[in-house]
Amino acid sequence: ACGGGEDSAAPSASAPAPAASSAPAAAQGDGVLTIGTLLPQTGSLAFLGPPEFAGVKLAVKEINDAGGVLGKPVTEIDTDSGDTSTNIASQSVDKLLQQKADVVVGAASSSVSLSVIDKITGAGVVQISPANTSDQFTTYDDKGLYFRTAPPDVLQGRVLGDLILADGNDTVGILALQDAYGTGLADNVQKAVEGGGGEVVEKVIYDPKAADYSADVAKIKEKNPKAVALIGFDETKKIVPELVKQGLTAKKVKYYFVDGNLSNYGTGKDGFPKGTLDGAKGTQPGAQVSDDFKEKLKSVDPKLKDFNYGPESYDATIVTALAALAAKSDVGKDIAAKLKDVSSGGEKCKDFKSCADMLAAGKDIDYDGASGPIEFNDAGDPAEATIGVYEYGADNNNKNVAFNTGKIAG
Amino acid sequence: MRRAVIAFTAFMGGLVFLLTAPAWADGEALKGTLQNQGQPVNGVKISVVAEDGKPVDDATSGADGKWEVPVPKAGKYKVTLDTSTLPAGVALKFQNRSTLDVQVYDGSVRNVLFALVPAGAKGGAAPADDGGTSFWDRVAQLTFEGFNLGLIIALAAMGLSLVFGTTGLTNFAHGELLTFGAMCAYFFNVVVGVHLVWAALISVVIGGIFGYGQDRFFWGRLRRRGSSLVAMMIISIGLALFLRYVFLFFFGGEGAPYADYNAQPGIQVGPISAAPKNFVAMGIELLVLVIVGLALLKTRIGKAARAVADNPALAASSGINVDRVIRIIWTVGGAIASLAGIMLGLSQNVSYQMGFQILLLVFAGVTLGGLGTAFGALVGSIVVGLFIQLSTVVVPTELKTVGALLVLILVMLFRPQGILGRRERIG
Amino acid sequence: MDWNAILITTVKASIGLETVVYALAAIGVNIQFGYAGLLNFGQAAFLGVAAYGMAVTVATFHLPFWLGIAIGLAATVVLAFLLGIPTLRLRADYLAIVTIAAAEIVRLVFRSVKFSSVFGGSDGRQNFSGDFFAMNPYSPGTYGIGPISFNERVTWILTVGWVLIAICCGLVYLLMKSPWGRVLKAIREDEDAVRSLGKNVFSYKMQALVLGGLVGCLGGFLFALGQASVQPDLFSTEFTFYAYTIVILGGAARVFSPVVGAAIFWVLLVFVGNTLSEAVSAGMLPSLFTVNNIGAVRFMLVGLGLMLLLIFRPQGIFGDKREIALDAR
Amino acid sequence: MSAAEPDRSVTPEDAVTPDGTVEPEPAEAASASSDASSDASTDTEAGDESVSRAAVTDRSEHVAGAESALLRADELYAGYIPGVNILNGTDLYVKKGELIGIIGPNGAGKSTLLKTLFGLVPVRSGSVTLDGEDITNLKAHALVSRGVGYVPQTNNVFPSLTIEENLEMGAFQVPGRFKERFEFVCEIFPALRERRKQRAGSLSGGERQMVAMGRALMTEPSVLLLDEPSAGLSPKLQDLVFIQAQQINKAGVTVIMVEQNARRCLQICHRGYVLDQGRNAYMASGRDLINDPKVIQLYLGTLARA
Amino acid sequence: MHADSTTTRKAAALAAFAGLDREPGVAKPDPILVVDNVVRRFGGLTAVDVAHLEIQRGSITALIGPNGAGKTTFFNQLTGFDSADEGSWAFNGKQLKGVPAHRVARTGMVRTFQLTKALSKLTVMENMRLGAQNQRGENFFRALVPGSWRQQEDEITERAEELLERFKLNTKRDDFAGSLSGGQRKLLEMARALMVGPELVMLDEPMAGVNPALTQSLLAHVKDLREEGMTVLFVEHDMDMVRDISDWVVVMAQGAVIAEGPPDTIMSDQRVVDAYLGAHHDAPMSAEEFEEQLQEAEAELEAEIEEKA
Ligand SMILES: Nc1ncnc2c1ncn2[C@@H]1O[C@H](COP(=O)(O)OP(=O)(O)OP(=O)(O)O)[C@@H](O)[C@H]1O
Ligand SMILES: Nc1ncnc2c1ncn2[C@@H]1O[C@H](COP(=O)(O)OP(=O)(O)OP(=O)(O)O)[C@@H](O)[C@H]1O
Ligand SMILES: [Mg+2]
Ligand SMILES: [Mg+2]
Repeated sequence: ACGGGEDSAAPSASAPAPAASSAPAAAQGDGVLTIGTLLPQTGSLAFLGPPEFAGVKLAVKEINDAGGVLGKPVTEIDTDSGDTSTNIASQSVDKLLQQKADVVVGAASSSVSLSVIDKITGAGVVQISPANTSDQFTTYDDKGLYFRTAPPDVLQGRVLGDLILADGNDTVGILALQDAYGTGLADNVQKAVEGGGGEVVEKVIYDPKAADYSADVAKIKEKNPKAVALIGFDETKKIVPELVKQGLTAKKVKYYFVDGNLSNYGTGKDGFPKGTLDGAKGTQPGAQVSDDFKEKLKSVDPKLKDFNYGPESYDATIVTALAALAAKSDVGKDIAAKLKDVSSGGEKCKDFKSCADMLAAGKDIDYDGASGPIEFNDAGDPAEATIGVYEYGADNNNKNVAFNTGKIAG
Repeated sequence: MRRAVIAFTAFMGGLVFLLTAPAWADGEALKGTLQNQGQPVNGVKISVVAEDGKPVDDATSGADGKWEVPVPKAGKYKVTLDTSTLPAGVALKFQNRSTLDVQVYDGSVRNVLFALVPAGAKGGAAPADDGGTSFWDRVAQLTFEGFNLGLIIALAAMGLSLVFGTTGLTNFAHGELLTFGAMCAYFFNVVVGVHLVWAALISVVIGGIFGYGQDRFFWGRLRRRGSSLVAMMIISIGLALFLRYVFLFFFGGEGAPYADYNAQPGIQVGPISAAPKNFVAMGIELLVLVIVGLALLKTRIGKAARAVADNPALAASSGINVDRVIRIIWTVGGAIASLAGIMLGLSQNVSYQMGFQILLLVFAGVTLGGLGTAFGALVGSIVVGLFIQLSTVVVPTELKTVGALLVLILVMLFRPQGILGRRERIG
Repeated sequence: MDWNAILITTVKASIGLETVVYALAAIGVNIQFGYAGLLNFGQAAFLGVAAYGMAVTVATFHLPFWLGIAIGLAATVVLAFLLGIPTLRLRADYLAIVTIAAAEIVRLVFRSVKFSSVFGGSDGRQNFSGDFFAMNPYSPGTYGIGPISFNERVTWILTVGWVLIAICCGLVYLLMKSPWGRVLKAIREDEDAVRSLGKNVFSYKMQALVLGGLVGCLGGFLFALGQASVQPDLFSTEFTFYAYTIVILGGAARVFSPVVGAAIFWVLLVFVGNTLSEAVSAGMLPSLFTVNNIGAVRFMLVGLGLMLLLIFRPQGIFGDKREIALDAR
Repeated sequence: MSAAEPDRSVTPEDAVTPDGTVEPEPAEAASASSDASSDASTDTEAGDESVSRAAVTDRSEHVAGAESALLRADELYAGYIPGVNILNGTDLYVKKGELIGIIGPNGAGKSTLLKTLFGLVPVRSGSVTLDGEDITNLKAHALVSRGVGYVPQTNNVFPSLTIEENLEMGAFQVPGRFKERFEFVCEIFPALRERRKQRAGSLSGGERQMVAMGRALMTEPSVLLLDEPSAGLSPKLQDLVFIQAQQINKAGVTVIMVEQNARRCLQICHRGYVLDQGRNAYMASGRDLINDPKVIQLYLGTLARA
Repeated sequence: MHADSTTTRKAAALAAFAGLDREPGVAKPDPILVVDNVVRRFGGLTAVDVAHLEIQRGSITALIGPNGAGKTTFFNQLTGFDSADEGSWAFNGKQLKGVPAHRVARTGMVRTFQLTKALSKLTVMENMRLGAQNQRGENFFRALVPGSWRQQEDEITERAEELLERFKLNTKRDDFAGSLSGGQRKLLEMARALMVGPELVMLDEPMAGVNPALTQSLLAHVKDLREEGMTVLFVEHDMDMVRDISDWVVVMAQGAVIAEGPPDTIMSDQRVVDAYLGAHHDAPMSAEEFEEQLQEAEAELEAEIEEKA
């Protein structure tokens, strides 16, 4: 009697779910925690895939090294989420459900997640995304099964806006990617800037598939802002040269980056010329990714260059495994019910082994992960997050300069 | 130069502030730094009032321009700058904003900015003397960008229309030919390490060979087996899929620039700013387009190509080696596509979807100009390029492609045969 | 290697939601292109306006579901007229480009921030499928034969889908056997000849465009309802390309070709994808292949598969070789 | 009332041609020509026999005559659709300097025969030799360089090229001689010179035919294959075409000509072939064929004979 | 009875033309088609410039003229396939300028194309059936109810079969029209136009490329059409045919009508001979005559060549 249509408040008498209740495939409670990934191997976000897969892989490895969950090793099934234009996410989910996944880690794109959330949660499976930032999910009727480790844009937008003001920029131009992530973050930045006395003189939303960005930049240039916030992903590599070309160099205006494009561009062969980003700043949710953690990720995937959403994926995996341990069950609903418990209010612990040991000892734990404090609220969103502030040097690489942890609500 | 100094000091100020006050989380507060043209402004009074009207505290900016007011808890506060305390010659930039409603969040310090300007320079958003550009400057820039983009599209379109013209094949894999060229150049430039100019030359040759090979070992065989054009069109979709993902496999999902000329600083030419590489690229593009167009119109092999396009069997009957002509066209088409890809990569980075993403515009260009005309692709593509860029004057830039496509549809309404196309005779 | 899972997912894919949606879209394309020769490369837009018409009515304006369906249908017809009136006089290849352009315009407008209060931007719209599933006659549980079974929601949508496909196929069969269909096929061959015989070519083309659009639009409804969500990028040009591929795979101008083509297409995609991913996780492939690039390999193989199918059976599954011989150049 | 009803009763108008001779009933003509090659036919009509007899004798005659031929085709089988042959063992030879006419009902395979000779339709069995050299299935352009020219029946111009360019394509392999040959062709068809810059696609049917003919005359071929060169031309120009064909032939060019203007064709040709259902039905000198009552009845009709 | 009506029709047609002026644009007693000042220019070229022309109802009228005279273009204007720059024309009193092609056909004026337009991937039979008018099954909704159009379809098929037999295409009945030979396409083109059941049928070089024996039997059929009350206007370069069946001949040159008249008078008109007929104008040549002419021409040419050399 669950997963039935829209009568959403699925009687969450989370008693051991009858085996064939919802999806036939998810014959749950088989004692093996099966983690499915639904992450981009192809499509427009394909470049985000490698660190995410690596994060999950690393987590699974650590979990299994520490003895697995419920006495059995955790299994991982990897599938491709593509992007919405290829429609293959849904088939991937079918496969995951068929193979009795209890948890689906993914998708990276909010749109893809929206297109499969019903299917996943309808089957009583936990969906936990490392990268969704759209505010749709906060209110979505997900039967309590949807979670995410990436904080919604609110906090980052606030911090970035504040940072821009603190640097004394009274006029700001925003170039934002046309999707939930870009526009959401842009709105929050704008709110913060304008609330604090600055002015957003131009907000340009660009099509990520556009043939070129000169018109977008020209529009910014016309308004001559003191700072430009670049909110997007890989296209940033095309936009920065366009800014430089039209004379909006880092010397003249201040660039601000966000987590989607805060990478080390370098001055090497496919980097920018020296000094291109000198003095630019950026924000990124998550505690500082330690070199140690980066090394660990690299041990899983030696080719890794960027680490965006790697820690979030790692944490998503670890925290669900912990929830399964706490629930002593690998059934989706049971895991979902414990996710809030293990992430907040209790004794802090930072890795799977120690957390598992504490759980075994009957303690209440509060997992703080690689990406930050990890604390879920009732909607399944992070209630708290750390935002790091970074600054670029003449070598076009960024260094952390500060951290700011804050509650998201408010 | 003066501007640079100002910007630099502003930036230094920010840096100092960041370094001296690293901890936001110490307790809720409101703070800010008052600066006028990069110089700190001191002695200005700022008062904070809680939401319920209860005054919280006042502060006066110090010698470094800083002020800070701790607040008891998170919530909304009214922050007011007492304009009477501003030194002579300094005024608020946004004069109606001497009082701000500011939200302070749990455990964080909130920055508040009162923008100051020398008195007299009243607060427009973009004072023209401040280096901002005028509307017409932007139009000029956009026109330039229209030609810039249009020429790249035209180059791609030329390759497509050559092949379409001679074989009737609507090649959906043409975008991948572009990507191929761009990636080749990337390989030689970045991986092998030769200068981009040489890498480009090599890649154009390889692109030609690739085109030749495609016809020799693939399309030519299909043609000889009598595959229909529709089947070949769908096969080209399959091929596009295949190639695109081969690129993804080897290149990865991220875009990457060439080692040379990336982020080349622009120079100002009249109202437009452009990187020197743009001018060189446009020159090369135009040259190639005109040469190929004229070759098609004037040379023997060009005429033969058009003859094959019209009627392959009759061409063969006239003593034209049809297969050879088609192969030449494929070779030239491949080489031009390669060049187009490199030019696209030069201005837009190399990525596995680059060709695919521009394909629609290429088709639009070819069609707009009129199918099967020598210079149609050129004219059509430039129109497409211009409209993409110039339409942003009226529509949001996210919809710039919509603007260009609408124009395409409108032109088709009034000239169904395309701009340079000719109507066919009935009966 | 979990062959069991691979086979089951593959079989399920052959009758699953995507197959249904693509089959309906392809039936529409078959009417327009296969029979009437209209190169409508904007089929995705027809599905898009239908899906959005319904979703926006219900989710944005909180109006009843059936009104949403009606608006979706109306939107499809309006689009067909908007597209058709100016473009049906164009030569086939021009029509193709104009329709692609129109479809992109539709998608970009759905996607735009400017209109996001109505269409929801890149996230699209959700929360509109409640009424549809409230009509579900199946009580909760699973339905099917052995492992090939679906939950009641999926069963419901698939039932509706396959009934619609059956109706559409029947419709196409009847129409194409009739003189009406004959006129259509004749228009495909030479409009001027048909005109000289006193048939209103424009009207027939328009009928074909509208009919094909309406059939496709049913696919749009099902897509939206099945996913309980609409997003603009679902309706991108690739979708139309795939619909064409499906039609040609099955054989143009054959009643069942879109259905069989759609099944083949998805079976290929799912089988290849799942086999590869199993092979990688079982460590059966060289280390060159990793989880990060295996998705690319899948599409490579699918592309290759499509090419091979058409190289060795250019007339499609049901096509007639004699017809193909006629249009070879 | 169906439109075809009067067909059933033979009206006086129908049966009597202007000169008073009685023409064959259409139905009979139909059965005769369509049965001509169906060996399994139970119909023992005279036409049938005579045709098959002719075919048999033709073969030996062919072998004898083809001995010293410039171009010869032996027992050609060819067709478009797999499994359906259009040519069913056609024989043909032409000696150097000969002018050959091929006539026959519509759909007999005349055009197919020319296309097969010229390498545009693949030969399924049989052989084609030119000057003793086997050219079976050689590509068309290779034949052009061996001195063979061809004017197709339909689609015989390049519509998007101008007239001048069309003719230039005719001289593709000898670009140097373009000017001189262009003058020569314009001499014959002055209309072409006036319109040299007009695109062939906008030309009238007859003008196209001139371009097509002109294109083939741009090279000086040693063998010329003409498929209905006079169709669609005004009487004046038809005369010109026939005269021209003969002129060319006199100048030493071997000509094979397919014509529905059968009488005129047979009048000028040395030998004529009658093709029916992809086989040789008759082969004789032009004069003999014109006067053969069977040929008249089945193929030539009496209309043009006043 | 039948024979009677035959003679009356033919006689009626001849009688109607008797005593008419031989002037271009002469008024006919009972015109079915009246054309005024139709002009069509392509760039600098005036392809059609017809001041006045009337076509007599129930007659067979031939339109002849040199290549490029504008005959096909004229047909295109009249039938709505191309828009005339100027002029007006009325069919059965109904003005047709600007009327789209399909409507023109429905009013009963049907044309064929000189460059044939076979519907390649339809069978010959389907091509024929398409010609029939007022088919119930061509309406979208009725098409869905086979019962509503089956019977009519059978009638149409029967009619088509008769015509195919006439045109010697019955063996090709179920083949794709695209596989027909050049001449067969001409035949199909004409047969299909007759399926429309027009009042005025306009044939553009119907017999070019058709076997002479078949031509002859088809001419008989065309005459039958006249007997049924149909009006025929045809373009043809085959003078034997023109002489044989036409009641009246209209001559075009350089876009304009330069002469009209009964076949025998027209063919001896000097202007017509000069512009169009050339050598063998008055009577069909005998073989000997032809030979002679050839030799003459040859001698002339040779002389010319020598002169040049
Ligand atoms: N679309 C066009 N553009 C330019 N010229 C044209 C066009 N259509 C026809 N013409 C010219 O107009 C003239 C008349 O052509 P039309 O086809 O009517 O001649 P016709 O009398 O039918 O000749 P034929 O007997 O050869 O068929 C020709 O010289 C032709 O070249
Ligand atoms: N492209 C084709 N595909 C299939 N069949 C064809 C094709 N072309 C011709 N045929 C068939 O081959 C037969 C012979 O055609 P061909 O063109 O050789 O006849 P023909 O003798 O030249 O007739 P005509 O005098 O009418 O030109 C015809 O029955 C026709 O149906
Ligand atoms: Mg022929
Ligand atoms: Mg004509």
